[in-house]
Amino acid sequence: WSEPLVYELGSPDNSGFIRPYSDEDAELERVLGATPEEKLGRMLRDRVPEIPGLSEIEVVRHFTRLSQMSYGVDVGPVPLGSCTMKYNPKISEDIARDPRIRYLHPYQDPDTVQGLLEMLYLLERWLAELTGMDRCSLQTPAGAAGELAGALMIRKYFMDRGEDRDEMLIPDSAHGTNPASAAMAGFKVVRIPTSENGTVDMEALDAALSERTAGIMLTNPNTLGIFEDQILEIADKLHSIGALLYYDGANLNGIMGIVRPGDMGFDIIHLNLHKTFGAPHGGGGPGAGVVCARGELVDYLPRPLIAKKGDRYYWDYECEKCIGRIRMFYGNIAPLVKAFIYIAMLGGEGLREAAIQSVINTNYFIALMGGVDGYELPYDPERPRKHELVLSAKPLKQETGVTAEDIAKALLDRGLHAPTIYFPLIVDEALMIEFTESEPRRQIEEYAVALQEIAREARRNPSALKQLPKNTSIGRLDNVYANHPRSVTPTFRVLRRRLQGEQLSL
Amino acid sequence: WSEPLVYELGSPDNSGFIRPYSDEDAELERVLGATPEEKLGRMLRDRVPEIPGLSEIEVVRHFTRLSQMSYGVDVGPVPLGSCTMKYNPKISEDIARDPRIRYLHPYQDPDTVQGLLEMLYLLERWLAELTGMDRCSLQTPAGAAGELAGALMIRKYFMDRGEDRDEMLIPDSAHGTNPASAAMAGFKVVRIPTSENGTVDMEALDAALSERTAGIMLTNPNTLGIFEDQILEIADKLHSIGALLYYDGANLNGIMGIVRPGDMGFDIIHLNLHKTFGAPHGGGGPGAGVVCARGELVDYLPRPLIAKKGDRYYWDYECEKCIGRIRMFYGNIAPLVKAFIYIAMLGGEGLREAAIQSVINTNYFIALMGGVDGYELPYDPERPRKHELVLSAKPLKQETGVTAEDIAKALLDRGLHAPTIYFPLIVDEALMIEFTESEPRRQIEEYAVALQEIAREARRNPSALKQLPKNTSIGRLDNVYANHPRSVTPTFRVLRRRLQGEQLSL
Amino acid sequence: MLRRIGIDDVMELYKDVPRKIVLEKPPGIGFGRQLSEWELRRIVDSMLRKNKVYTDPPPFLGGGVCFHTIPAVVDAIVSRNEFYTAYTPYQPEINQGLLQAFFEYQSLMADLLEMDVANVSMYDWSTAAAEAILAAMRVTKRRKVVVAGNIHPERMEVIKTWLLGKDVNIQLVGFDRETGRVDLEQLENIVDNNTAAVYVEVPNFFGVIEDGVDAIAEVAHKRKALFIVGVDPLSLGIVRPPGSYGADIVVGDAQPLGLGLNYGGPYLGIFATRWDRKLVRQMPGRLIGLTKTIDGKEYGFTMILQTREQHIRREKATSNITSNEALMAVAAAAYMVLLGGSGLRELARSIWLRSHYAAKRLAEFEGVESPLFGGEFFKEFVVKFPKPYHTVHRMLLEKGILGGLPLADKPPLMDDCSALFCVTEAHSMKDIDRLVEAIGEAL
Amino acid sequence: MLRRIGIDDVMELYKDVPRKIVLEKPPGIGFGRQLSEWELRRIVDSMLRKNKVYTDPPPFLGGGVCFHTIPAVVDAIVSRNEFYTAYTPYQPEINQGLLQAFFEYQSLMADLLEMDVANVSMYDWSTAAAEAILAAMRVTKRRKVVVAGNIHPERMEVIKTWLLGKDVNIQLVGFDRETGRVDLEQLENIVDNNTAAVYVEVPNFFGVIEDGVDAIAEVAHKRKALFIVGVDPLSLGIVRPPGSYGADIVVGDAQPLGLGLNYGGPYLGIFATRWDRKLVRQMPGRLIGLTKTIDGKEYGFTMILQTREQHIRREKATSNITSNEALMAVAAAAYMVLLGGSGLRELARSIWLRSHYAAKRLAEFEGVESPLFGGEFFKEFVVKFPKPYHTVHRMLLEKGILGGLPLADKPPLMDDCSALFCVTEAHSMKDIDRLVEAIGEAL
Repeated sequence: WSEPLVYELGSPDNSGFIRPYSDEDAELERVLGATPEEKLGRMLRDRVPEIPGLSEIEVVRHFTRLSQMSYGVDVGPVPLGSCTMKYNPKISEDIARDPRIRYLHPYQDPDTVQGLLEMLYLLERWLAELTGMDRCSLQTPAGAAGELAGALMIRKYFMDRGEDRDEMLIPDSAHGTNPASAAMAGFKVVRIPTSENGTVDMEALDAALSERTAGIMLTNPNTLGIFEDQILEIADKLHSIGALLYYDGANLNGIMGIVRPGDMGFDIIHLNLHKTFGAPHGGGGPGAGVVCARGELVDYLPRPLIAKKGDRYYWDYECEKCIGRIRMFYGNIAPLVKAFIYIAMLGGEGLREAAIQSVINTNYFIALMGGVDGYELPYDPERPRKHELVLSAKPLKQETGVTAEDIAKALLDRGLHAPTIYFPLIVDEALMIEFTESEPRRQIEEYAVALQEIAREARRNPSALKQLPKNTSIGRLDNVYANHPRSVTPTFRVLRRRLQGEQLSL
Repeated sequence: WSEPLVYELGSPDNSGFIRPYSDEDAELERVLGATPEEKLGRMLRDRVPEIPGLSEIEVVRHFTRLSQMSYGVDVGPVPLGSCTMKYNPKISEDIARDPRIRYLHPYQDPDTVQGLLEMLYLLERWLAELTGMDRCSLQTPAGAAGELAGALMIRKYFMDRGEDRDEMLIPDSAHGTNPASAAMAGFKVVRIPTSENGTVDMEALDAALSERTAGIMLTNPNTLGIFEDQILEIADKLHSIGALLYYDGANLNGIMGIVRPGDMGFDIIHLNLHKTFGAPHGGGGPGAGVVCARGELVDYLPRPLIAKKGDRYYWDYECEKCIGRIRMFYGNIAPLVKAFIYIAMLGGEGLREAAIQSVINTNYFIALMGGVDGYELPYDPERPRKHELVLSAKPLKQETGVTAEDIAKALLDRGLHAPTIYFPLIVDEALMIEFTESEPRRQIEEYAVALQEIAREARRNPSALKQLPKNTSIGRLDNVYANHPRSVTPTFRVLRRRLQGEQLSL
Repeated sequence: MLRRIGIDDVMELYKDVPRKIVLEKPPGIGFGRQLSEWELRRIVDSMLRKNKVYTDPPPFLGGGVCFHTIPAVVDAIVSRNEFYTAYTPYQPEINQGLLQAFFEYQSLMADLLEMDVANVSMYDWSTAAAEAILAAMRVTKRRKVVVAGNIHPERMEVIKTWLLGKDVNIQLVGFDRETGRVDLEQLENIVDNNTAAVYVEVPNFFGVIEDGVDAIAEVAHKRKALFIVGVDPLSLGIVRPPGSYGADIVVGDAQPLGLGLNYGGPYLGIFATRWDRKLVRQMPGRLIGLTKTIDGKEYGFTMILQTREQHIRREKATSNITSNEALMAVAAAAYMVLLGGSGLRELARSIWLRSHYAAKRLAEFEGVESPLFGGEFFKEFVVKFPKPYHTVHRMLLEKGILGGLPLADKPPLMDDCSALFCVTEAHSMKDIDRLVEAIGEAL
Repeated sequence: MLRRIGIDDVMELYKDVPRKIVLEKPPGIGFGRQLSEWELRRIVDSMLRKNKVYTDPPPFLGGGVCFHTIPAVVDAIVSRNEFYTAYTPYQPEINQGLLQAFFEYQSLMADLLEMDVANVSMYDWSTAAAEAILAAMRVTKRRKVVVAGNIHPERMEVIKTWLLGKDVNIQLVGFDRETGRVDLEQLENIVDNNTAAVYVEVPNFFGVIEDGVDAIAEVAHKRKALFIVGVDPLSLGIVRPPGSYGADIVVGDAQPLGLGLNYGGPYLGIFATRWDRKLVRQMPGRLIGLTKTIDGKEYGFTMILQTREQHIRREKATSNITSNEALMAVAAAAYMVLLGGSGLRELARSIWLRSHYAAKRLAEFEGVESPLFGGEFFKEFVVKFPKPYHTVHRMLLEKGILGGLPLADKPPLMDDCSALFCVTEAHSMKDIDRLVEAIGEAL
């Protein structure tokens, strides 16, 4: 399996495209008495772009073959922890491609898009109800953008109050986006350690709280899959000193319909519609990151908000205190529509069932892995996990030298996608596994068997494992070469320049 | 690569389907005061069908994996001679899935389907014009059905005239469907040999003509890719004794827009819209076989015919002499729509260009193969071929024992689809190759190189070639086992019965 | 490329075409020039806007084809280009996926019918029925065919067309005007030792389920005639499968299994037989079978029993069929496994309940006979109105409702006050109530 | 499964959730119960019917996003489920196809811009611009930013939001009211040794192509500020690429490259830099690179320079971005290679010709200034009417025409007689003539 680069397949002179009304171009030049070449002057591009052109059949074949060398949940399990790779209903793809959505211009008069606005309005109401928040902004295009929005809201909230709070508390088990987002909003990050039962260390938290504390960013259940059972106490502590709680919604899947972030005491949250609500990940995006708030924080949400007056839906641009816009227009409409469909089809009860099934799947897998040598479940193994679990392969590494990465590659070799590895950072040789409710029992059992067999293989022949994967379209890749200043090659252009003799180093 | 059978994945108790309005069923039973179980009595099925049920994600994964183990023109060249495997435009797939086509009931009032009827009307007019015929019936769902219709038309034509003609002349190079269709219509088949220049042997034709001759079924260019240059003489001979000419349209691709069957003297023709006009083959179907006629034969076409009066389109059921219906309703609408789109996009000039390019591709490949040892071009190698060519691997077989089938398997091993092999029957070790206009030059060259390398490999290690393919999802299959009366297994049900101890032999 | 071929002008490649018939210019077809996709889309859109689509409520129009729902996943699967751009898998090693899908379709269909062998498709129910009769004639070497008079009239026409070239005697059996079922007494009188086959549909054109199938089988088999049964496969979720009452050949259309209406096609002709040497050897169409690799190590799938087929047997083939409706078989397979046996049963129950609800509600109107026939029915049923139906139909259309099929010009009934209604899982009680209300206003 | 876990009741799995916040019943959201696909489709259809789609003629509405045609093949490719159901390819060996497609996007985009490094997407143009400014501040360690006053007003808002948490001084540069171009003199006065970056858009909000880009680059570089340019990538078929006039960072939106309108998203933020250690190391977002297998035998693709990213660097990351618009990058890559360099040029020419034709035709009306600004433009242009535009707009809507974007409430113009029109390859001369005629009637 290998497929040439498009640069090897076509040349800039080729084109597989027929442009519309091409027969009119000559007439237009005549009527205008001018050509762009004449009029653009010094702003005229002097040569055709170096973009190879392919015929339609070549384009189709190229990308069809590339797709066959790719792997998504429609191929097999992708149990990446904290990524919630659930099934993406096909009907959502159909509907999101409806011309009555795709062909709408963002500046169309609201009266001409009432159907879509109604969908977005219902979605916003549903998400608020499901999370116990008052209002949501659909604008944020990804979870991280939601976090940034939330952090900026906290920042502006205290600016407006004249309070100089510049510290954001973040547990050491948190997603990397939390500290990154806090930093982008200008906060100093104060790291809170995890106690040995896998939750926020309350003593450390007490020690960290001060008049500089703006808030805390938490995900609950946390990245160990453990529910922060002292969440109400944490909320009280923060609120009592006037600080706020931000909820990272990446881990909502195991508790939706069972307990609400709003009821836990969170003031601002974001939701990942492409994780929890059935919209696909697209190999990295597009996502949709919806940010919601309670009480006076609503005023700070990015604008516009979807709203309704009488029977009419509209965008509310009112922004006395708001942080402004996080991106242009209203959000990533396609995943928003898919989330609408997902919730519409399941209803509250279906969402709750999905959450419970995802937690059953997690704990069933834990039960299957019980007693499998080489792996351990750190942080209170008796406690049920929620959407995900984190195994440590430290025992196996100590015994055989085989690492979490080697295990990951051995899974790929079996045609199974690896879990998230080396995260959270507080677990050595971490394997962070999330099956979601979609994964059939058979697949979960197969996965447990695979991990067991890999451990057995590691004891028999550890060095062979280091050579995997072999059954994938390509063998294990060289990360040093990939990142070395003198070989790093992010584009064909750089390769071309090197081939032309330039010494390019980064 | 292997994928379990659905029977291994699910059980009849499972279902991935939510039926509509399931909440109403109990109410319906109450209102009706009855259940189907009570009312069906002895016609009640006593147990649930043995159909395994899978969740939606399992269905998607199963068929996605199966698709990845399949090969169509969107994956690479499929140069099956006489199959005209050209590119299928993606826009056709889009449009054919439009609910304004898919959701139409065949018995809807014609006034509510005027748009679709307009399309079909234009298609019919275009096909008639392109072929030089008067009218076409869109009903026939495949080329063979078109042939059957044509043969029955000839039969009925002579029945109505009180002539007892029961012989159909068919060249020995003809597609197998021709004699099969003629036989189904009750004709005796008279085989006409091919002369050494690759066309109908005129002397043999003269000898075969008699008062029992109903007609001749010809494809032109024939299956050697050679144009029957004496076609006008042939037509004269047949017509002069009152017999008819039937044109098998499978090989139209190289001459469309350049010469018309009607002008060659044919009375009835069929067209394969899934070969010549861009509709996909679907792994075997659906096709669309359109049959057209000239002059008084029009009265014999299968009914209804698409027609227009004023601005209104309608189905004309008038059938004084017609053979009746070949199938229910009006034809395979989806491929008909795709053919409409294909012609609409290309226009007459585009079709002609496509024909010319397909012939260039054929002859370019012949030029590339010139002088490649092991293969020869039988029947007047100097003469240009049209849509396809037939190589003989006889020299290679004589030299190395490697057969056309071995060559085919070696091509599969290289990720290339094999040509049609062992057809036409008049060529030993035949490799019948048709690239169509879609195939990029690079692919044609790659194919020639592959054949050359296989010949080289055959000389070096013929027995290794007999073991191919190895790079496919499965190795070479056992045809004897497949067809042996005691092992032949056409369904899982038969396998199940055998596993339960039954001795099933065919 | 021309240089390599050794010519200057492409027309040299056509030098063997008689000059006088070479076209001087390309034919004036299409829209006068090559169109871009956008131009095409706008033209097509302007046409399709003239079509009227009925989804709210869905059509109540019957006639052998009804409005069923199509799971999105079925469409997604048949949109896989490796499937739809493939040819017939003559080379099995490179097309195992397609072959496995076909084998699965054959297997699932066989289990639904409780027959042993099913091919991977005929064009539609009508041509499957015609081919079944032709096969029966080959198997029995007899030239008389007995066909139930209550089958779909278009299928009757198709059978007649396909038998046009054969010396065959087709005899119809009447039906009971009360129940809508085959007249068993008449059948017994017609079937004789020259009879190749008896062909019956379950349900028949009127939606009525023949409950005399055991008796019909006995009559046919007593005379060594074959019993051919046509079925709606979706009905088999609750209705007895033909394999359980002695059918030798089963035909039908799998359109209800996720294929959509498509204004009449493509559909999916079913053809299945018992495990019988002669029947299977005389089967038309393509069969896929399980086999092994030549080294015996792995199982795989390939086309089997090809010696029946036209590309090998030519005029001695069992049929001329080659292109068929294979992709639709993949769709039907996906549909069947999505539902599973239990899902198929529940769905069939739901259709039974809804169609009976509609029939019962319509019977509330004075002068309306609903259903007209007393025989138990599935999905479709005939309603007789106290006035010509076409006026009712037109008033329904004006309200955006596509009503039943007028039977004024449809054999075997030819009654201008009657219509054939179809109610499926797509119809909510509210939809049915809307129909009933609208009919009430039209009466 | 519960037995294996060792529990009787699933709620035991939630025993660590404080009792008092566990919901007693599922939230009352959705439509009250699980819906079948068919029920959902009918509900959705009833909503979407309220949307008004303009295709005949296509919208003339501008504002940074215009109606472009989408080749069907692009949709077919992004509908491949191996692509769209994949996660970020953290495991390269099992996702080489996706990674190669991303690498190709980066390469093609780099060649279109004539920049060396492009990442595999930001959310959209606006956030790319904000992140470019943040990157420039990190690279230069300066806290003043100079932004052209004629950029898209929503992008201006986004930039301000993203800089909210930073101690930064944003200064706007005015524009020439005649040409619509940046006031170079004013720019020269504002840019100083504290300036991190100068941000300019080509074409700007008015569709006008800045032709002073060389001078702007000089001004910026003289003060060691970075020159950030925002572009419409489709314009680069004929307009000079920013790599040719000294841009350090280029941002933009690839929406015109086959992505469709989608009521505002998803689009595809472009982010590219020169080959410069600091610039690349400060780049936000994901980068794919070419590498080899560990045995050195084969080339492959993998994520590179991940140490910039949040999942490794946490609060020290160059950005918090993780999910992006990757699938859209595949679409844009397919679009670019379908057209090829020559196709892109022809398409850009066609858009230039059509938009100029529309501007010229509108100028025929007395009192209409079309285009309002004298600077050469691409695709979009401002038209000033002799009366408030909103009345014209409403009359156009009544005729089924979606006219230009009213600029009454849009900085930087805030003129109630002006509107921003957009004309693309989708508009035939007849479409434009229809617009002109309708406007004539409205004046």
